[in-house]
Amino acid sequence: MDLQDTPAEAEFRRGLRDWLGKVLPDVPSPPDPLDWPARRVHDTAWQRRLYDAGYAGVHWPREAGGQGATPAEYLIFLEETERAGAPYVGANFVGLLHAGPTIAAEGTPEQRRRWLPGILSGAEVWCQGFSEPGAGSDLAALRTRAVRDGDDYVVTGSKLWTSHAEVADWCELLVRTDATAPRHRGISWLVLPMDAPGVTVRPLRTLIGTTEFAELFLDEVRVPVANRVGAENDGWRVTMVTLSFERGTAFAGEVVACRRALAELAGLARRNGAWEDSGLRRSLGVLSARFGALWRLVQWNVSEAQGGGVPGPGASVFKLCFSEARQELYDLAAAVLGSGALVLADGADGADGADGAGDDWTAQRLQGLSYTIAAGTSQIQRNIVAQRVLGLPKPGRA
Amino acid sequence: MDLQDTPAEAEFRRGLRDWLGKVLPDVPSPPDPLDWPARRVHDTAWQRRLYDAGYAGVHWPREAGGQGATPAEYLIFLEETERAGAPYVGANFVGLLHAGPTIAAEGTPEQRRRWLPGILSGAEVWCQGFSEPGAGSDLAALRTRAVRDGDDYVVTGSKLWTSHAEVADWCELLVRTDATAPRHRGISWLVLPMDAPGVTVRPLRTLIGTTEFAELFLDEVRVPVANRVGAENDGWRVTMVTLSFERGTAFAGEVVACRRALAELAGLARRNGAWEDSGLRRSLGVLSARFGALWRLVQWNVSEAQGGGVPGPGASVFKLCFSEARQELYDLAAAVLGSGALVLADGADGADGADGAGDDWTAQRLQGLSYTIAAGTSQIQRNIVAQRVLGLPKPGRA
Amino acid sequence: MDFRLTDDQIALQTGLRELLEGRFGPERLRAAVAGAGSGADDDGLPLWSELSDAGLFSLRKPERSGQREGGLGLGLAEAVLAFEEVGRALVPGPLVATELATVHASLPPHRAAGLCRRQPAGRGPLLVERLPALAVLLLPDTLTGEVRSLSPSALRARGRRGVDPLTPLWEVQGPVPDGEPLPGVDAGRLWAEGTLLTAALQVGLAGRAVATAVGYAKQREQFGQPIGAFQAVQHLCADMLARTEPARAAVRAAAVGADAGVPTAELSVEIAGAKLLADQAAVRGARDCLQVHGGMGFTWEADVHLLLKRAWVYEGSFARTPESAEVLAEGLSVAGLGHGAGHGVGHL
Amino acid sequence: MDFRLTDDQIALQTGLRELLEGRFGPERLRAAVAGAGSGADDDGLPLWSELSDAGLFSLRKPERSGQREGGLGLGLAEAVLAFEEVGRALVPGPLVATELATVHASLPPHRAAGLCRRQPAGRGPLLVERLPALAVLLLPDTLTGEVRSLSPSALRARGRRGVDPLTPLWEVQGPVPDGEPLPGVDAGRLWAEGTLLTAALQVGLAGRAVATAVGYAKQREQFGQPIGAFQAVQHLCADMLARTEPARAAVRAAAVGADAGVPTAELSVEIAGAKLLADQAAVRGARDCLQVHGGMGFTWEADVHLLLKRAWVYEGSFARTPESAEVLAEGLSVAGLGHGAGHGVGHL
Repeated sequence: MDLQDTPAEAEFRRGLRDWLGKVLPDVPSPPDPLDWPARRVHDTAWQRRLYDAGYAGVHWPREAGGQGATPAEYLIFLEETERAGAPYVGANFVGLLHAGPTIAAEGTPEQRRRWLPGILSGAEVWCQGFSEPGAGSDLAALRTRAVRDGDDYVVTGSKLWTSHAEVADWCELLVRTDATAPRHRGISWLVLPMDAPGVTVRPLRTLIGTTEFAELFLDEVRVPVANRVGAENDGWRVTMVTLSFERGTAFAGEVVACRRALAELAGLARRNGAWEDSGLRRSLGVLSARFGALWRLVQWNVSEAQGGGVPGPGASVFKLCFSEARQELYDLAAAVLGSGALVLADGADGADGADGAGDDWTAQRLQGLSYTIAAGTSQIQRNIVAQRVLGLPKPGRA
Repeated sequence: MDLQDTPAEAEFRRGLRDWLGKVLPDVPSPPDPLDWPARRVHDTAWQRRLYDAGYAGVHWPREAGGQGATPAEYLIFLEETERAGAPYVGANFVGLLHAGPTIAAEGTPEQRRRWLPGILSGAEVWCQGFSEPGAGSDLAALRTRAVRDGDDYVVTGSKLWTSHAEVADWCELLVRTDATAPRHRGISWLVLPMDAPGVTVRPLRTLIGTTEFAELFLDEVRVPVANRVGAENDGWRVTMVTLSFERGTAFAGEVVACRRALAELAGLARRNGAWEDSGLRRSLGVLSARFGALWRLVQWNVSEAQGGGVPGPGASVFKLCFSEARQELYDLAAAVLGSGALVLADGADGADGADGAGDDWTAQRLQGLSYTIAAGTSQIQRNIVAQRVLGLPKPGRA
Repeated sequence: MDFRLTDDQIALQTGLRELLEGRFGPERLRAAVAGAGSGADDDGLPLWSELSDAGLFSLRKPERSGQREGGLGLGLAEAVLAFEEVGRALVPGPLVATELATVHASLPPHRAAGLCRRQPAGRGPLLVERLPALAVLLLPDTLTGEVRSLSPSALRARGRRGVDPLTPLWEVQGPVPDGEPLPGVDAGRLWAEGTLLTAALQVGLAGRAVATAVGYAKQREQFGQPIGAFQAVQHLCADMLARTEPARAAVRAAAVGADAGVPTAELSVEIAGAKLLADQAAVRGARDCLQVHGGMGFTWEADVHLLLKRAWVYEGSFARTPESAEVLAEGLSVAGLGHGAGHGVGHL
Repeated sequence: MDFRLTDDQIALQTGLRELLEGRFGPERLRAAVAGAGSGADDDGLPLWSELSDAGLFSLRKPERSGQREGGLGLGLAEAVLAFEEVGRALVPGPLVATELATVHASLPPHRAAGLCRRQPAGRGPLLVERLPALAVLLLPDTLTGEVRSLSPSALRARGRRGVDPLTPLWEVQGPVPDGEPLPGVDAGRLWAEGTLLTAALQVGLAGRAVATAVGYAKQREQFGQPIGAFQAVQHLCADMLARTEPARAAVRAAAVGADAGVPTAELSVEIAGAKLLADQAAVRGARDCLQVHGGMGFTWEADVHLLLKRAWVYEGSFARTPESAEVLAEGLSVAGLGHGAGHGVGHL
């Protein structure tokens, strides 16, 4: 057990820190969250800077155009960029963390040449078309239909929770290509050009009041068969393969962000007197223990992944704990803020100067409600832990 | 909505209080909990006093020898006896609260004449033979077999969690009389004489270290067919009928006891300084709110039962909340006691004089662990609330 | 003792529920949300005249035959039943302050009132709901026991974006003027009644959260069966109910006790318990309702978020959890508790 | 960074686990419980010589070739792995104090030591585990930083019935004599190490609770299927694991940090977090394990109660939750936390 950087890791960290220190002062402040074109420009410009500096696709294999870094180095990348306050991956999320790795692993050489460079350089933006109104936790229930017609699939259906759809060039799309096969066996993985006729994007307003996601309506959209990654009806496996790319790093940056937020909250509590409430103060302490342990769990999972093994106690244990801790953090923030928890920050940039409102704790609290739902509800995570990690039997037919 | 006594209720309360004030000073202190014969004597002597004073079977119908009191009056009985520190129903529990009401409702005139007077006067003690090693939450899985042979059943099997078995005269016994029928339809309800040949009682030691319960082994025990209450194979319904006799009063006295314990704990915390810890102090306050509300829930359930309706939000909601609140009460006691929570009181009577040990909070904490398990686990209670109260569908065959 | 509703109480409850289902159903609710923040409706008070005419605010006012200002002469028991219903319907507005001002400060029909208590530094901004729409502002001082009334125009305040779209908030800036004394009104009593009525709103809201979650769980299918058939969802719903019903019993019992003249010390403990439990039932219930809805609960259209946001608002209105817990703790050490069944059980 | 165990660490872990499975399996455990309280074994220390010979107490002692008193020269990282195993095996005895006395006070092999810190009034009686069996008692004073040693016979104490049958307790009566100074030993460091080793015991115990619950849930059938097929039971077990593994990571990381010379302020925060999480994982895990066992868990024979009772004992040993939470809260306001990723993440 060793938690210190190896010489190579220390070198990587030093280089990255130096570079961040140099470039971050020049990075423009983030645009209005409702201005989608501006957000695309901002996010892809940052990706371009990473690309030019040799930090694009840190964790991608070299043969896919990435840096071939170890999981531990990628963790250092996530940690240092978050600590330094570098822009979030934003509009490049799906391309860099999901669609790209999938194409790198399962695509043909031609598909890799066509799509990977655009993702790495920030030239092209991707979105994800997986969930459907009737297929949430039960993704394999998806019904968007793709019917072969010559060299094309004709795709009809609708998708939900498609982030950055308004400004995406491409969509990684799961479709049903065989309606008669068992649920998991009739699915294919396609690359949908977002400008194809028949694609309609409708912004989806969340409880935060903003439109971070969209609905996608597909009405007889023609997608070339050449855009299928992996074999026909093998899309479920293709999707699952991609998840292994995370190698224990999912939400790692967010743990760093939560620890910073917790320290800020403690400062706020000291200033406004809430610190005198021993119950509240100790709750902050307990949460500090939990986020500290979650960071250690990340390091453990990453170490196991680096060694080629199963990632430590597993991504599901981590996701379960992290989601709840993050929600509690912002519930605790509400207790510290008192009546300030009932208002949102005034400015569009989330800053109105007053202590405890400038960082918009309330908006973060609302945002946090999605953590026990998105990317597998906590109920689903517990099923996975119980059945796959602990080996308990699947529910039967009693 | 009226929470005040009616004139009749007030009169009943006054009479009961006066009587308790007169007789309680003469009641001997409770015997060593391990001395079973002494416990039987103590408990049945108290029942005899109630009987002589006209308080035996307060809630039983008059035609069964009871007092025919309303549920509200029975609630007053439970409240006042608990407040006054009267002896617990103890060894008379099964007879008075379960077997007796069953016989009163489902027995023949002869069966009622044979068994009810002995229960009311304290002359005879009953125990319950329902649960089995393989039939706990799933009681209908019971396998103790009764085979008809002339005018007898020949009974073989084993039972668990039989309280007061060491000193009981009779046992209300559930047996399987038809192994081929659907689970719930092959069960019969028998009265087993505990002195019958083939009955073996083995004390069962609990985690408290005492033997409050026993295992019952039945080896070809002959039970007269005349001892069957209700029709053959109709025992499941007979058992369920009895539960309706509670009419919202189950655990009512225990809520009163918990409120007293909580007040004592607050006093203890004030004396030992734990009160200065605002988190602990407020937790005591929150628990006070919960027990207060539970008492109101009892009143609600009893009122609905009295009106002939379904008992309020239901016994399962109450049981769920009460079990958890009682466990939290004694966990909180441990926090107040500090290292005192790691020792048990010295004397057999649970008193060693020192503050915070004399009442044996630790033993009560251990005892409380059974509350989310016995009489239907909290998991089963939630199933019942979800399916029977809220109408959610039974789990299917996905 | 008979804790069941009387026939009159049932009639009041069902009458109001039917009125609200007709006048403030899902579409009207959505329209109100859509209008909020646009400026159009910020000063308006949805449903105010109907509720005023239906007697919601004057339930507890003494009857005065033939006069328009007369009330129904009912008690807090009836008031909490009515407030459960408006809470369930998610009716917005300064409902509680308006009721208090109608009963204690002769607020005329169809008008709205606000309430504002100075709070210790560091407990966040001093916020008033729908300030421009108010006819009067009540200022209870629970230390001196005095209540004062103030014209809202005398306050300097700026509009804030409230977390609940139907609860627009104004932040008071600078000192609060003294206002005029309201003789004969006790600040402690006013605060206690407001706390209890807010608890009733929460209980109604918590009940709606249970019903909404259960309704969705019966209809939404995943993995080939309604999600309500999964034990995890069943247990979430069961726990929601198991928090709501004790809170409901506590709220109603406190109201009955108040009407029966239970002593102030005992009553304030009962009301603190009712509010604390109602807040927990509503906030956690709304959270769990959202969880049962999964992704759908995270959408603006699904209304589920309105439950949670409103529950947060009520949680922050009148006595909050830490304050209530202290009152309850203090109540545990009232003289006489050491022996006997103790406080609260006694009032029978 | 490589947080995985080294081959040597794996060998240490599996070796000790196998030793304990052989020497302190279910039957030996039950025999020890049966013997306890009978007077026969109260002064005895089950397995003490074997554990001493296996090097449990001298793991961290410097090597001294050819001498009987030499240790293995390993670090806290190895010690916490070993203590996870003895915690898992439910080995009784003053394990932590004996380790500390072996490392810091030259306690000879096969002997046992106790530890006793004066506590504030009102926190309950001053208890010492297995007092008559101890060779020495360490008295750390975390205010002055001084550690003193005392002969157990100098204490006036009376036996108490401990809640854990395998942790017999003596209550100190009257003042604690001063004892002899132990030069060169820092009380804060001793307390921190003891806290961390106790946390390791809890993590081992929590892991056993998960395994025991899962094992029972796979085998026990009700309603026609193993109870482990019910989502309610599955989720109980999943949450048990989800509390245990972060605690395990925290304990091991703190030990690694201590070996790597992390500064005291940072280390004490890490250790406080490790103990707090390990206590929660063990106590709640043992509770949930009992719940999974249903009625069987309530029997003396089922051993499940031993997990819970021991978890309570460890929870009360060295830093308790309120103390740890305060240390953690204080750590949140250490200078430099306002900007950057903050404390603890930094030590990479």
